Amino acid sequence: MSTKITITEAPPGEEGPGFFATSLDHVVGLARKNSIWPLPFATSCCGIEFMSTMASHYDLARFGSERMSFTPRQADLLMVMGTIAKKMGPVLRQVYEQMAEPRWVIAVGACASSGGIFDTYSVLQGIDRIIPVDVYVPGCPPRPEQIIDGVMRIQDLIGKESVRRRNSDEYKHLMEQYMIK
Amino acid sequence: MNSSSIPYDYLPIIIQFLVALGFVVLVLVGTHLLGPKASGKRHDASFECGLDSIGNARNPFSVKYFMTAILFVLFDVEVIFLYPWAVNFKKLGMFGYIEIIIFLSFLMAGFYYVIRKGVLNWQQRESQE
Amino acid sequence: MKTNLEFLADIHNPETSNIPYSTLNLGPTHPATHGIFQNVLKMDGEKIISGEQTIGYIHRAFEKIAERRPLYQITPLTDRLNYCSAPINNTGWYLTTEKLLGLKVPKRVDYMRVMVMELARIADHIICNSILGVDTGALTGFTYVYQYREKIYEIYEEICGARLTTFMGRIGGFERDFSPKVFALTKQLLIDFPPVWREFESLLSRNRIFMDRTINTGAISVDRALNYGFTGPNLRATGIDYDIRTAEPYCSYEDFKFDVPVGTTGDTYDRFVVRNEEIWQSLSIIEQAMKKIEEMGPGVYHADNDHYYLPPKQEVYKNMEALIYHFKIVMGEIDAPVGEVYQAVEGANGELGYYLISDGGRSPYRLHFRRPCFIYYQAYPEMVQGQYLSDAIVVMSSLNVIAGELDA
Amino acid sequence: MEGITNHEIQEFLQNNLGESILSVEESFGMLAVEVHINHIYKVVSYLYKDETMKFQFLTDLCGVHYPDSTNRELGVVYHLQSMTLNRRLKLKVFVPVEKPEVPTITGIYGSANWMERETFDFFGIRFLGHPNLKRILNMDEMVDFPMRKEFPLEDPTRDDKADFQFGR
Repeated sequence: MSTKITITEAPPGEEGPGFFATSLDHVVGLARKNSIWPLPFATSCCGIEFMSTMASHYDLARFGSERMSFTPRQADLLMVMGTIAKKMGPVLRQVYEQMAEPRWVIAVGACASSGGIFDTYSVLQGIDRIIPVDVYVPGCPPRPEQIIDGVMRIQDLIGKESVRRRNSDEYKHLMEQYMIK
Repeated sequence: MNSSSIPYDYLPIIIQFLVALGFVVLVLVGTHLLGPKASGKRHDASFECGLDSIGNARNPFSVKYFMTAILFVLFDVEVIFLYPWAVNFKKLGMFGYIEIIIFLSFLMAGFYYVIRKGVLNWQQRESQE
Repeated sequence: MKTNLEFLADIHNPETSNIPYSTLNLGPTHPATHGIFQNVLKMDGEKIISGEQTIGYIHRAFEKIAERRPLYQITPLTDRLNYCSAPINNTGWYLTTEKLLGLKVPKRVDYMRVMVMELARIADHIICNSILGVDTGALTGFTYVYQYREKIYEIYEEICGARLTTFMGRIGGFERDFSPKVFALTKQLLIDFPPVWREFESLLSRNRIFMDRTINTGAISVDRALNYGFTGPNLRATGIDYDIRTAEPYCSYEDFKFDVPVGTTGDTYDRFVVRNEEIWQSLSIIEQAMKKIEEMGPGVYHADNDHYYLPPKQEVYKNMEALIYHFKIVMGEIDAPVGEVYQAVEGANGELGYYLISDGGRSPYRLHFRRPCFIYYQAYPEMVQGQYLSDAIVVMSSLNVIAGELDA
Repeated sequence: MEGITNHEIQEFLQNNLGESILSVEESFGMLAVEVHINHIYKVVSYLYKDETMKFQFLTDLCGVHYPDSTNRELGVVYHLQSMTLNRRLKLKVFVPVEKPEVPTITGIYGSANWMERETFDFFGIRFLGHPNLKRILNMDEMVDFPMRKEFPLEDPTRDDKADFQFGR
């Protein structure tokens, strides 16, 4: 077993005997980061690799994502895994819009990121055409380690995100681009 | 002087109560202020596995659901009545035992009526198509 | 004024009671559908009156892509048909092309292919049966047994480097010989897996709750199953012992001794038990295949056909023909002979057939995949009629419908 | 394997259904029989009911498009199978592309329902008498038939592979 274990360092803040003070963003970010509830939008082969990620060998639950929520209501992270056909586009968009803010999206696999090897008339060439995506995980299908790496990238994003980002006009502009009210 | 009516003896309990109440209020108000809001026509629509829901959800549903629920409440409350008896059934002795037997027999009669009436099983209405 | 009795009587005959049927949408994104297809169920309270399906939510036009690719580039498509058991699809495609080319594959390659296919069958049945357990509430079975699918992934990685969509082997054999680690890992699997699987079976097979949930739910009779084109474990659960490995032995399956498990009533419990028994048969086939390969010792692992099998790299540097063949194969300039071939393979959930029409060009003129779950999933509304909603979930999970194969 | 040989099937077809058989050839151990369009239902049901042949299992049904064979452009291929006698048979029917109509066999085989819908979805061959003939795999709003040879494969909205990217 490798003895190099990195302990995540505490966010910057004042240290004193018996207390620790830091900015609200960091505290809220720390809390959100380690309790992401994923919505596994698993459509095909990447879904089976996600089952390996959730199973006991790779165990995504170590990262705080124990509970998979199949409804968009109690989901923070939409993991789109597998090919999204054009027939599936409106369904994916509806599920994304019904998620509660703050919400993040991972496009797992080549098909979700860019249509992958299926450049055909019936496949949506990448889900960023219909919903904003935060992290792309390459691979066809990506190994469970890659999916976990994608979740860790999302955790970094969430840790550093400011509490006011969803009200900022830059985020509103992004939403207008996707016509999401 | 151990008159127990001086109010300050209850101070810890009041503080404890306030802390609990304060926590609840703080969390509710804090998340309401901190958390971003997303609302919109499609966001507030009911989740229908990704599709738009058709028709409204308020049309009448089979009475069997209601029957099952009410009967559950009834027999659950009956079990609650058993708790005080169960706690000191040794002290109550034979008197308590007979009382419970009478109480239970009334409810069992009701249960027998429900079973014979066939309210609980769904089988009766065979599918027509 | 209605007496109490008449009021209750009204409930039980629909003509008088004006309660409409409620419709429930078991929609595309639903945890119970293990894939994305939609069932709109018309229900009277809890009982299902009728169902109507919509599929095609990940239709990726495999057959259109296949018309533009040289033969060996179609294997990645076949991986993604039934992605729970990709090696079976790959080998089925190689058998089709070898039949078209009239390529004679050495015995040793056949045994290696049989070993790989049976591993894939075990992996697929592990997923199907453990998810059936999850759907009836037994989550521990899944997390416990899924570990052995990881072990099978390790064997795949040792053979071809990929875990799930394997692209295993080549037209005419394998890319390289099985390394001793493959045999070591497989032997280890044959030692570790049986007790675990026996424990999993004992967890569910005689479990009161599981039996109540699955016995005579979604039963289908023999002639209805045949009429709906059932093949594979679902057909064998109804009592017919049709298995392509015995009916039309391919890949020298006739040298192996195994029997075909058969159910009686064709309900969910029978499908579960037939798949369990098939795992035991596959384990014994793997054992026989390993013994046969070891007796033959290290030897040839591919048929020598220059037009379709890449020459070894050292040869390509040295002599001219190997370089030309290497170039032509990689650029896909080899023309396939004219002809029409239908080759069926016993996939994990049914007869997986490849109907290949070649007009002499480099890519097939028309390639049609006979996808078993596309064909037998039509029977789902009829199997579920009159049952409860909870039975509908269990029936769908026991049918092992894979979305990739459904909407190829 | 025991059971009937291709030769016996050929004979049986000649003397029982002679007039509706246009041509018979054998490839890779399986007979391919071309059937006249108006007799397809008769042939399939005859084979289904017949005791000696017992072709009672529809393995597969798919469409084929031959754009350059005049008024035989669209074909439908039926794979039948007799499980008891372990023998396979392939029936073919060809229709012109202007009038792509083939009688449905869902009456005999329930499994033909979706396969015919898929063939309609891909090739536009209308199956007369099909209970619910509409698209099954593609979007319902799709107008033309994707598996025909002239239909492009690539997704039109994608421009990263367009010619101007490569200076053409």
